[in-house]
Amino acid sequence: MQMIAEKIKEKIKELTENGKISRVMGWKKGLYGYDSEPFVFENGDLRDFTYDAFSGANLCKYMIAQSKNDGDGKILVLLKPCDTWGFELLDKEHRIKRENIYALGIPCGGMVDIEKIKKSGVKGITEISEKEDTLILKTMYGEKEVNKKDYLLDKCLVCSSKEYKDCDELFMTDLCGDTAEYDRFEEVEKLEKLSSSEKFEFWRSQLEKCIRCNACRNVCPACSCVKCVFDNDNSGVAAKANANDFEENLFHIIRAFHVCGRCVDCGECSRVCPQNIPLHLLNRKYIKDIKELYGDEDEAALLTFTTEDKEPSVVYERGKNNV
Amino acid sequence: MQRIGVFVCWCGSNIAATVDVKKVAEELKSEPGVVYSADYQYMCSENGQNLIKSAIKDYSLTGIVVCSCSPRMHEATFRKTASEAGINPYMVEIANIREQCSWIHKDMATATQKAIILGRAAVAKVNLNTPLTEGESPVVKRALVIGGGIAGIQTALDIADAGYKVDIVEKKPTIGGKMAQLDKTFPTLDCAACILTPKMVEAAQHENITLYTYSEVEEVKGYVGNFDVKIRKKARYVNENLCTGCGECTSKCPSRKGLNEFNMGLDGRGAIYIPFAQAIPNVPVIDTAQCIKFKTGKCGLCQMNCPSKAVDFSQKDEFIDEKYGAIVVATGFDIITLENYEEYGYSMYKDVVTSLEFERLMNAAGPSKGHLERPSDHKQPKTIVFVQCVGSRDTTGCGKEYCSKICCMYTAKHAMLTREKYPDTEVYVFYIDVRTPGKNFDEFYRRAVEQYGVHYIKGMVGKVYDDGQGHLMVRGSDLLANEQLTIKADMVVLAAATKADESARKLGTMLTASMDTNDFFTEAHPKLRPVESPTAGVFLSGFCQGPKDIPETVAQAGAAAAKVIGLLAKNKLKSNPCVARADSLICSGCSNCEKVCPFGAITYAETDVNDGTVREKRRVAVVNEAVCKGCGACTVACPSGAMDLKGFTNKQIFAEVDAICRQTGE
Amino acid sequence: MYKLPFEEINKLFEAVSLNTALYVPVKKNDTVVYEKYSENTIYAYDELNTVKSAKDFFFPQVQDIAQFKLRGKSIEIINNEEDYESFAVFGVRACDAKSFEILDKVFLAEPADPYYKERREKGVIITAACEKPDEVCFCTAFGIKPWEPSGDVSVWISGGYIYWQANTQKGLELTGKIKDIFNACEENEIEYFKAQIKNICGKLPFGNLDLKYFKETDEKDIFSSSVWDEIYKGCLGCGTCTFVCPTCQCYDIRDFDNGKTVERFRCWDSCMYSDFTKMAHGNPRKTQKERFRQRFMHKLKYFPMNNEGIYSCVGCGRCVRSCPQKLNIVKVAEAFSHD
Amino acid sequence: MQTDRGVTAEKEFQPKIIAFCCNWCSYAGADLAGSGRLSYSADVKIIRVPCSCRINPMFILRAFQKGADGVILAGCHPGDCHYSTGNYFTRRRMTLLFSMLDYMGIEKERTRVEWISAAEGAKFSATMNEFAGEIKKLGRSKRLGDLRCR
Repeated sequence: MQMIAEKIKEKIKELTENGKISRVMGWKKGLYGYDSEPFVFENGDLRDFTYDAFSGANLCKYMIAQSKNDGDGKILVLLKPCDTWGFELLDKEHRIKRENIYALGIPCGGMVDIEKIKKSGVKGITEISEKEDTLILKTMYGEKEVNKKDYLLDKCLVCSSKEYKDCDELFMTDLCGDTAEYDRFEEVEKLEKLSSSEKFEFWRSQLEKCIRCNACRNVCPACSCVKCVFDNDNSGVAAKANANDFEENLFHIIRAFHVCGRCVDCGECSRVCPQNIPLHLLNRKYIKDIKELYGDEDEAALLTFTTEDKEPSVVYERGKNNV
Repeated sequence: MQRIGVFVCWCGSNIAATVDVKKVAEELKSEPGVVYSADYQYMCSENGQNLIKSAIKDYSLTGIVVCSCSPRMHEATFRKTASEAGINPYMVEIANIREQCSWIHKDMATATQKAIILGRAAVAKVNLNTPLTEGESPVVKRALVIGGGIAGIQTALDIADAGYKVDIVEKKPTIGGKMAQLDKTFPTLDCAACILTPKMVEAAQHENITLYTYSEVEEVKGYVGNFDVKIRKKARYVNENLCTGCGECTSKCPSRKGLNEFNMGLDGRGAIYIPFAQAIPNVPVIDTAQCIKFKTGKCGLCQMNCPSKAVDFSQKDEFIDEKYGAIVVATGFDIITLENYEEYGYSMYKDVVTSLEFERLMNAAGPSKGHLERPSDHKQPKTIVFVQCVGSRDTTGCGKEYCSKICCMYTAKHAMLTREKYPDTEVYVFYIDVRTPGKNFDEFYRRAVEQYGVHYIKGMVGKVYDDGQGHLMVRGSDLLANEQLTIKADMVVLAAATKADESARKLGTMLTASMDTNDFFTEAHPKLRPVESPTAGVFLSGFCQGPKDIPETVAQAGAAAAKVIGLLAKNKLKSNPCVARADSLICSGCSNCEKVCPFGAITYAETDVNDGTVREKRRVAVVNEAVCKGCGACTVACPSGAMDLKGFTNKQIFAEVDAICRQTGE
Repeated sequence: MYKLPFEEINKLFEAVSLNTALYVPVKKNDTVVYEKYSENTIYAYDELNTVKSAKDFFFPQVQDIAQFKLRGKSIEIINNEEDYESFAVFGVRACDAKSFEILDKVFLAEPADPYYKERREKGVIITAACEKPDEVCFCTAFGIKPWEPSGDVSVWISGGYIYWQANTQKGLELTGKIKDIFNACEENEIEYFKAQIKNICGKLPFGNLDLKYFKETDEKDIFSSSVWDEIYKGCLGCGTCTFVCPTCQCYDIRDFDNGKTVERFRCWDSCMYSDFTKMAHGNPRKTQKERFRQRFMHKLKYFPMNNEGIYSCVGCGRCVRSCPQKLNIVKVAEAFSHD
Repeated sequence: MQTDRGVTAEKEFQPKIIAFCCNWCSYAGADLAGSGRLSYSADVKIIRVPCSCRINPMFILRAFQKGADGVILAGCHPGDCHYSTGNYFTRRRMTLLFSMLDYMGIEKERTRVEWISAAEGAKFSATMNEFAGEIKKLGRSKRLGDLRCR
C-alpha cells in the first residue's frame, strides 16, 4: 500500500506539473492510523496524503461540489473500482461537471473495517502500520498484529468486480486484489426465505436503531438531490427525527425506492451507519429483484419498461412458499 | 385560507334516496375552510347552478365542492358555473356521491357516512387548489409531410386542398415511393402507375405543396403548433430550375455500372440518372460514388452535353429552416434483407428473387419490358414456386414476429398474373396460412386457386438448391398431404417480410414520437386515435405505423390529413392546465423525468436559481406546457419531488388520503 | 462505600429495579444501547460507551409538547404535562455525567425547560469508572476524571467486585433502599484501581488536547481563520456527530396532524443540516463550511464565552468514532493548534 | 376476552381501504359499476388520479400511516393507457415497491394493482369486494401504521 501511495503521489505531481489538474481529492492521514479522511489537496501540497487500508470512503460524491466552478481548473479524484460506479451515475445524471474532473482509477485490494478490529477486542489503538497483509497495531495496552484480510469491510467481502467506469486514466490497476468471499445476494436470499413476521421482526429490530442522522443518505452517490424530500418542509414527509416506527420504515422504504435501479451497491450506506444497520440489504434486494424480473438493461429499471413486464402479482406468487 | 362552499345534490331521488343529503351538508359545514353548505334537488339544473353562483357572490367563496354525480358527467358544467360567477374554474372539486355511493349502497347510514367522507376528501383537496389557467399557443398554418410515397402524397393533397401549405420531404430523388415500383394492384388488377402518377403530378403542381426531394429532416425542435424543422436538401449536382428533364445527360454518361435501384438492381443505370420515366421532379441526380468526374476529376460529359447548362458539380447540400404547425410521418416500409434465410438460396441463385423484384420483372417498364424471364439466362420460366412468410411471423429471432399483411394478396396477384400471361407456366405457392380479410380479397384468392389453377401448398420450404442443370430444386413439406415434396422449378419468388423504413428510428427520436420494438410508430391510442402519435402535433400516415395495403394506407393518409386540418384550422391551441411543473429550486437536473415522459415535454435549461441560501446556475427541468398531457409519470420518477402535477399535486393527494383515513365519530 | 461480587450484579439490578425503573447498557443488534432492565438483561460492562449518549434520558430525541384539538371551528390547546416515572441509569461514564452539567446550563437556566427539569429531578445517575479508556477518549482534556466519575452514585468494577459509592442525596436515598444486598468495604480498597486508570489516562493520545488557541484567540479571528476553508471539505453534512454527542442541545419544533389532533413535538436538530437556521428569507449559513464552523465554534468558543470558560465538549470520543468520513473535534483542535 | 354482549363486544372491524383510480379507465369503470348498481364494499373510497403512473409510493405509505388497512391501485390495461405508457411504469414501480414491502415483512395482501377498463364495471365491483373481503380477513393493519393516528 505504501508503495502504491507513493506512486500515486508521483503521478499526481506529474499531472500537476503538466497543468492537467489543479487540485486533488484524496485521503489525508488521520490521528490514529485508521481514520484517514477525504481531503482536497491544493497548490501541489501533498502533506499527509495517504492511500492505505483505511481509505474506504468513496470520494465520488464530493465531485458535485468540487466540479461546479469552471474557473477552478480540473480536480483529480482518486477512485477505487466500486467508487467509479457511483461516479458514472453522477455523470449520467448530470450531477457533476465531468469536464472539470480528472478521474484516476486506482488499485484496490480491499479496505479494512476498523470497527471490526475494535469489536474483536482491540482497544486503544494509537498507530497502525502496514506490512503487506499484516496490520501492526500500536495500542495503549500493547502491540498487536492482525491479518488485514480478516477485517475487511463487508462491502469488500462481496466485491462483485474490479471493473472501472468513466475514468480518464487507470493507474496501476492490475494490482487489484480479489477479496470476494461470498455471493452478494446470499444475505438477501436468507432474508427472503424468512416468514413474513420473521422478516418484520428482523427489520424492526434493525430500523429501530436508526437515529435519523442521514449519514446513509448523505454519503450515497445515488442520493444526490439538491433537496431531499425528507428535508423539504413542503413535501409533506419532511422529518428531522423518527417520531415512531412508521417514520423509521418510511424513511428507509422511500430511500430504497428512490435509489432503486440507480443504486450501484457501493456499500457506503452500511459502512457509515453509526448504528450498524445493514442498509445495503434493502438496496441489494432491489438489485436482485431487478436482475430476476427484468434482466440486464442499460437504463435504470424504473425509467424504462417492456410491454411484457411481470405483473405486480408476481410478488404474491413468489411469496407463496413462505407465509 | 380558502372560503369553501359545499353543494350537495339530491339528483332527484338518485342520491337523496340513500344518502341523507341534509346530514352530509351539515357535517361538511364544520370542515376546515367551509363557510357555506347547501343541498338542492338538481344542482346541475339552471336553478341549482344559480344557487351556486349566488352563494359564491354572497359568501365570497374562493372554492367550491359539489357532492353529486361523477365528475366525468358534470365537472365541466360546474367549472363553467364557477367561472361565470367569477372564480377560477379549477377551484371546483366534485365528490362523486352517486356512482360511488348512493347507487351502490342500500343502507342509508352507510351511504351517508361514506358520502361525508368523500365530501371531506374533496374539501381537503380544494383547500389546496390554486387557480389554473389554460395555456394558449399560436398555430403555424403549415404542415410537414415526411415521406413522398402514396401515404405522404395523399395526406399532402388532402391538407393542401383544404387550403393549407404543405411541404413534402422525400429522401429519394423522386416521390412515388414503393407504389411506383408496383405493376398491378390487388384485388382489382389496375395498373399502379396509372393511378399513382396522376397524384404525383397533382402534388407537384399543387399551389399549396412544396416538394423537397432528395432531402432529409435534420432536426426537429418545438412542439405542437410550433415546430422548427431543419431540412437538408442534398446536392443533386443538377440545377432544378434550369433542368428541362430532356435526359440528354443520362444517355451520354459513360459509366453504366450503377445498379438501377428502381428496378431492384436488376439492370444498370448511369452515374447521372432519372430513377424512372415518370419521376417527379423529372430532374436527374448524380451518384457521386459512381461518377467518373467525382472520382477522377476527368469526364464531365454530362455537363458538356447539357443544353441548358444545368449540371453543376460544385453544388452543395442546402439547409432549409421552416416552421410547421403539424408533422405527418409517412416514412413507409422496406423489405428485410435475406441473409438470415440462406436455405432459400437468395444470395446464391440469381433466379431466386424477392416479390418486389418479381414485380419489376412483370412490369412493362421494367428491365425486361414486361416479359417474364429468369434473371440468369433470360429464359421464360416454366415452373415458378412462390414462398410466403419469408421472415414474417417468425419467432426464431431471424425475422419479424408480425404478419406483413400484404404478402398473401400480392402473391395471389403474382400467381394469377403469371398464369394469365403464361398459361403454360406451373405456379406453386407455399404458405403457412392464407390471410385474406378485406373487400373482395378472398374472392380474389379463390379465383387464383379455382380459376387460374395455382397450386397452393400448406407448408414451408426447407431448402432450395441447384440440380446442376439450371433448375432450382425446392424441397418442402405439404402439411395437408403430410408428405415431403421436391419441386423442380425455374424460378423461386420469396415474399420477404416487410419492415419499417430504416430512417424511421432516427426520425422517431427527433420527433420524440414513441415507437414499438419493430420501429413502427406507436399511435396515441390503438383504437380511438390510430392516426395520431402520442406526441402532440405528430400524425401517422401509412405503413410507418404498421403493415398496410394501399387502400388502408390511403384511408389512413386521409384520416391523418383530417386531423392535421383540424389542428391547423385553430388559431390558438388551448392546453390542459393540469400539467407538470418543475420547481427549479429543488430540481437536480438528473433527467429521470425526461426519460419517462411519453410526450417529450421535458427539456433542460441552465437556469439561475436562488432559494435564499444557494444562488447558482444549474441545469433544471423545464416543462413545455403545450406538449405535456398531465399524466404525472414524471412526478414519481422525480425523487426530490421537484416535479409536481398541477391540479393533482402531491399535497392535494396527501390531503385526500388524510381526509379519507381520518378518524370518524369524534 | 459498599461492594458486591461482580457475578451478582443482577442482584443489584434487581434490587434497584424494585425501587425505580432501571436502564442498563446492553449490546443489541450490533450496537450498544440503554435498555430497561429485565431479568434477561446482560450488562455490557466491557463496552466503554453506548453509541448514542445518555442525554436521551433527559432530552429525548422526540418529545411531545402540546396538542391542538379541532372542535368544529375552534381550537383547543392541551399542554403535554408529563408525569414521568422515576428512573435510574446505570453505567454512565464520567464524560456523560459531566455532559449533564453542561446541558443543565442550557435547559435549567431561567426559564427552565419543564420537560428536562422534570426528568432531571426524577433520574438517578449511577456512573461507572472506565476500566479501559479508548484512544478516542480525551475527557481528561476537560478536567474529567474517569477514575472518579461524578453522578448520584459511582461504581467501580475491579477484582471481581463491584464497588458502590453514593455521592448525592438522591444517591444516598437509593443506597438506603438496597444496601442489604451489599457487603461492607473499606474506602481505600479501590485506590489502586483508580491509580491504574489514572495511569492509563496518561497514555491517551489526546488526553492533553491543546485548546489554548481557542481559549486565547478572539472569536472573530477564529471565525475568519482560513483553516476552516480546508478542514470542512470531507464533511457530508449528516447529523451523526450531533446525534451521538452528549452535549449537543439543539432542537426543532414540528407539528404532526394525526387526523384527530395536531401534535406539537420537539426533536433533535443538527447544525450540520442544510436547513438548520433556515428562516423566511433563506439561510444565513449558506455553505457546509459555515455549518461545520458553527458546530466547533459553539463547542469550543461561544459556549465557554458564555459559561465561565466551560467547553461544550466532554471528550467522550463518540464523534471521533462515528463520523462516517472521520472528521472530528480533535482534528479541528489539532488543526488550529498547529496553525 | 369476555363475550358477554354489551359489555366488551367490540365494534365490527371496518377496514379503511383506498382505491387510487386512473381517470380514463378505472374511474370510468367505477362509474359503470355505479350506473349498473353493482354494489361493492362501502369501506372502499376512491381517489381519482389522471393516470396510475401518478401514484407515488409515498401516497401508499401515507395511507397506511394514517390508518388505511389496504390500498389498491387501478389503471388501464397495459397497452391501453390513455397516455400510452403510463401504466407500464406503474407496473414496474409497484412490483418493486410491493416486493420491498413483502421483504420487510409487511403483509403483501394489503397492496394490490388491478387493471380495470372503462367497460369493466362488473370487474371493478367484484375486485373491490374481493379486496375488501381479504382486508377484512387480515384485520387491522399494524405493521405499517403510525401509533399517533390510532
